[in-house]
Amino acid sequence: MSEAHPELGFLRKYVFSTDHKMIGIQYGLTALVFLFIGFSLMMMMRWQLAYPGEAIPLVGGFLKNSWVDNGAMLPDFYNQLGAMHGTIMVFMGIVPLAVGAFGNYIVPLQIGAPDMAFPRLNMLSYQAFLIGGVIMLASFFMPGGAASSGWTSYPPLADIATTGQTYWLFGMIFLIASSLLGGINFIVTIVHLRAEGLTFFRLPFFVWSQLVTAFLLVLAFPALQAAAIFQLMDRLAGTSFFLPSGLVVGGEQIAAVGGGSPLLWQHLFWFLAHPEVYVLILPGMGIIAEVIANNTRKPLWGYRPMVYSLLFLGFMSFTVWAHHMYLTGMGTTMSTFFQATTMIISIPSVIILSCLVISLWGASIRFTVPMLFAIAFLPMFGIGGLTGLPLGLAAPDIFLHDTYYVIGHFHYVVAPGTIFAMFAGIYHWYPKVTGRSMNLRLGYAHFWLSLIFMNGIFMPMLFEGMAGVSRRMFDPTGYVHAQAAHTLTLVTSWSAWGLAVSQIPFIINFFWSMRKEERAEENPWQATTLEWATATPPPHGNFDAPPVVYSGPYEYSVPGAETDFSPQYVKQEG
Amino acid sequence: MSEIVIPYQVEPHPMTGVTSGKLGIWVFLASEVMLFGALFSSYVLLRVGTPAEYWPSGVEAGLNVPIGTVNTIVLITSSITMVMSWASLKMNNLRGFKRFMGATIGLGLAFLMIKSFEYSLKFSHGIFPAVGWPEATDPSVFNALYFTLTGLHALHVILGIAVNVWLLFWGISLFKSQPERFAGRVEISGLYWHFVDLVWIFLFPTLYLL
Amino acid sequence: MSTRPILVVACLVTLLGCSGEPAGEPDAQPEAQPGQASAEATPSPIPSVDAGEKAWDPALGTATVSGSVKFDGKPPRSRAIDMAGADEKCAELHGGERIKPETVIVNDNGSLRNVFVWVKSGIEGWSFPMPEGDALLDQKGCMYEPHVQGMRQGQTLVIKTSDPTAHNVHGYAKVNRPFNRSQPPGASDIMVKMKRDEASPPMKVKCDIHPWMNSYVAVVPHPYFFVTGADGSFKLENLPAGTYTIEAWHEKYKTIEQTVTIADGETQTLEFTFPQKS
Amino acid sequence: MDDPQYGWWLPPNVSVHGADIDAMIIWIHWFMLALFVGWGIFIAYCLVRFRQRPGHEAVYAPIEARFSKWLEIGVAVAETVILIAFAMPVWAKLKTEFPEPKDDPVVIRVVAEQFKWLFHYPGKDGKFGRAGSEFFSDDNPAGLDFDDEDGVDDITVRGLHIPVGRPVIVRLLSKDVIHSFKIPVMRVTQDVIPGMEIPVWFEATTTGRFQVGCAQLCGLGHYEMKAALVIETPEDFEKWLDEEHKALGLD
Repeated sequence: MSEAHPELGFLRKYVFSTDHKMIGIQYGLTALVFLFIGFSLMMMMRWQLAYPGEAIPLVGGFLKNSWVDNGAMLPDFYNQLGAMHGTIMVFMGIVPLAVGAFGNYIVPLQIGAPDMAFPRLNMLSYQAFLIGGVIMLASFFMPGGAASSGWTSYPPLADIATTGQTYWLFGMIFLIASSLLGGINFIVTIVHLRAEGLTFFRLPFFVWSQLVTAFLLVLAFPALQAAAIFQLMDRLAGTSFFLPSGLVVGGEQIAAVGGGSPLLWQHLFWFLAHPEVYVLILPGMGIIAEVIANNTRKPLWGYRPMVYSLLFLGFMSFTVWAHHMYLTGMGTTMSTFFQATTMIISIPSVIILSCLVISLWGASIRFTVPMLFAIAFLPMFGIGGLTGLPLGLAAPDIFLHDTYYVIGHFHYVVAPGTIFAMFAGIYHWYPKVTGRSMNLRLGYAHFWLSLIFMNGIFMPMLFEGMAGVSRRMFDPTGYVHAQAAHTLTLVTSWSAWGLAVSQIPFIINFFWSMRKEERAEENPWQATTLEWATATPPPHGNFDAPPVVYSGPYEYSVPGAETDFSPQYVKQEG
Repeated sequence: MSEIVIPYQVEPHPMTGVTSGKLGIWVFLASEVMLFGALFSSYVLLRVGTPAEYWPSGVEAGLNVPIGTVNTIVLITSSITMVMSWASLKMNNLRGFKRFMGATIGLGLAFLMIKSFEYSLKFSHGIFPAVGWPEATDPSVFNALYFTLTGLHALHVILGIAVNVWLLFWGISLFKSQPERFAGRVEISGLYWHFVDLVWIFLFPTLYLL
Repeated sequence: MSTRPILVVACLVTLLGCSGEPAGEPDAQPEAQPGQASAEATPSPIPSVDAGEKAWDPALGTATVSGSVKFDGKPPRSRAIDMAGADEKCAELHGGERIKPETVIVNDNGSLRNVFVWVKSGIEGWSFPMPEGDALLDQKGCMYEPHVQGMRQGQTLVIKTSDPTAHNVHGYAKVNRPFNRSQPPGASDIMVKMKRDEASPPMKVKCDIHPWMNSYVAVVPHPYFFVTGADGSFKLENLPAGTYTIEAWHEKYKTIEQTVTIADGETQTLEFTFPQKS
Repeated sequence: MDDPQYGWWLPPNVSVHGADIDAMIIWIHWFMLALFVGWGIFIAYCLVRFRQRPGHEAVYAPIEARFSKWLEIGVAVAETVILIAFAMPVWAKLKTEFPEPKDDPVVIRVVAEQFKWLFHYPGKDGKFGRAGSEFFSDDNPAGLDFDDEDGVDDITVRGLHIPVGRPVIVRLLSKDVIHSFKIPVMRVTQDVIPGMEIPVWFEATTTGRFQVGCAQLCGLGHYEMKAALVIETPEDFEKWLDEEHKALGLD
């Protein structure tokens, strides 16, 4: 392994690389760009919501004639933006960033592996992801426009929607394939390629979270695959899996056999989409755990309980899907079951969160930029989790269902939750990837602005939801109660644009630090995990000699040790 | 492929007792189980949701049980030949491997041929995915399910055949250098093939007999 | 990085959208041009003349087919539209009055309104001069005006809204390109160029927001069509001598055809009766 | 017809069962607030007391496990209580205990279509006329069979009129796609699934003019899918029925 590596050509090195680090970087940059796109779509929607029917500034004039009227948004375009914002953020932004980028780059390093178990499969899954993403974006410029039936694509609406929906389905199939391949790769890698001495209970929590995530991907996505196949058949072959008999659209009986069930889609979709929620959050939790352990300079409190909760969480997430469907005419028994499972699944999340919180006790906290994001994650994710409580219960859901409260809830989980975790991860591992450390001041600016605006966006949404304002409305002001809450909408919109501005320091920091002269030290955070055991940036093949692990992942401030951190890969005498 | 060596590609992992490839295919099959599981549960959900008299049995819907049975036998036989080809490879009998692998591919193609014949038969009777069961006033989605499920299964068969063909004509070059590794690949393809076979063994009664 | 070029492009286009029209036919989406409803108003030169077509000579048009459309039977029940419950803005435009759907209107003289009578065959091979101006479809008081109309192939259909509420015009064209576009109050007119003839059945236009709003537009390759009005009569003038199939179409009833042969200068009378006795 | 006050919190509640739901929402939020504040204080305290500074060192294993156990158990218990004591009864009441004929409920058939609501009252004879998807047409949005005598006096309007103090049962149907029948002030939301008829019931406590809305994305006109909700005294309601009856050309 240690013999010299011949220089690879540009294509092999950057485009068709099989090196997990390069693939991780590809995933990362692609995902960041997609995140930015998804965010831009949302900023346009926020304009329409804040100032209904007024011409969109800056971009309005450039938009396609079928999207806008004199620069003012048209309802159909709004629905396209809504559907695509959700799809892009979930399937093309956060998952590739959390799993594809961080997973690919960090996991093999943290387990002391030369690469992923199946490097070429790895490359393939990135390419599938890229193709899927491009199809999704391309659908905007098809005659019928992009998918406009929400990211949940409920039939019959999605069945009778314009061609964009077909592209959405094809895109999804690619993204699903990508996730499946990735998941398989991660499972095998983590199970097989752990360094000598790295037992499961010496794995960093981040690796654990990736393992569980991988299982969720592999086992949950097929359900959506099946659903997508059915919907494609409905749209292309004229079947009616999701179409009951006797549908009348636009005053005409639609030409379909009928006999299908619209609810079938919802069951299949949510069977995927609820585990998907945990796919979104678990890697984030993993990163947060790493950062907190490292910056509190002490072991995570309750590492084992956290791992067990993680496994339990993963398992339970397959049993709660129908709590998205309380109001589809569900009976008492069913709803009771799913309310119970929903309450149960909240326990492990509480355990993990409180373990992270309690880890602060007795620590010596370094307020580094990643740590700031990690600390902010705790209460933000806390809000996200807590607001899930009333939604998880059927009765309050009667009022809150499909209001902005729901949007506030899950955005608190993924935006100030996962996205903050992602930022923490970027700041934390940037020195590992580039060999440079990011600028502090810009980092602080980025953090504080983001924190303020994130809450500025999503806190008002919770109140709007309380006021009963429904989501996915092109122009809610037709409703009296929505007019009363319009001020909140304005706050949200302006905060959203503010959030965009507050990313500028990050972007500058990200690219400018890369060009910096002076290199960061090999182990700038004085961390204990394996990724810091090798050169920076790690060579092809990662480790010159396969590392050996002697201790648990977070051996900080070990009594009697001369430094306050005892790396896994260093043998402690005695 | 770069020259870095990734462990457990040939030798089994002490803990799991299998090579990475085999573990991978097992995980993949697990997700395939979830896929077909989802499809079968959809079948159940749709059937339960439809009044019994509107849901034809396979025969009523004009499915030809004898042909289906023949196909089942063909596929099961192909599974056997698959095992044989792998076994003979293990016994360093390359000719045997080629013969049996060829047979497997042949049987796979035969299966597809019979299936396409069955399809054409239905098309000629004007039965398409989008057509409900004519006897029912409120048609069911039986035909749609039949075509979708069997079609998807056929896709899996095609994929399996493709892999086997590759192994037989191109992959075999690996045999000289690393016989063990090649045998491993054949075994993996075999596992997949048996799964596809198994799926059909569930599909056949569900669609034709129930 | 390898991916950056693609992504930069993707991100740019998504941000700005493409200022031009998407690939495919330029009229894929109905144009909405601010304040130039009569962009097509100038009499356009004779459109796509096939090799076989000879220019029309007005001197030939001397014959006339006229007549009336009777209604025989009991008019189907229908309920007046309660706009107030759905959209106050609509109702106010009618002073709270409820109006009946315009589907079947039987005139006092027992004739049927909104029947589209046209020469279905017998007039091929001519290329007729285009009329001046566009065909107009107005949205007034959450109803379409007119309910049934004919227009010439190649003419532009201009859809305007005079209502203080949002509409969404959905053209269920089967031969031409279907279109679907929202029209908030005060939005610019929607213009759709009708390239192909689509007269039997005519194109249906519906408002997706107000389900009761519907209208029919027949696109005819020649000027010989007529929509029956308050007296149920029709008149197809300036026909050359010949044998023609005259079709009378109504949105609810089975279409009726009659053949007629006329010589120069003569006038023939036809009578159609809905619903057709079978 | 006093115009109710809307704000940044729950809109006024005009239904009998709404009080339970509101109470639940409020209580859960107090519970959430308590947890959140507790956590917040703990975090803040840690951040100050355990900040890195000269002469301060982290402790390898500061506290033993017991502390958090109580927290989790507490949360679990609280959730169970909420679930069993509040959530289930309310839900069961709404989904199973439908008004019986003796409660003299107003029964209304609601047809949802892109993008308006249509309300179908049985009329004076109290019998719904035959109706079905095969009858839907532009001039017959309710899908009435006009040959059925029971249907002659059926009232089909696009605004919802209901009397105070009488239970109302709405039977929800959809012509085309999934809609969601939402009346915020009535604390009612119910998805309308094509191919199913889903009944919901509620009872108004005060008169007033409100709005019915759609809460499930149903296409580009989704935001316009509104209907007027008029809650009247029983007398006014009867008067309204008579007017509609006359409007049909019946005595």
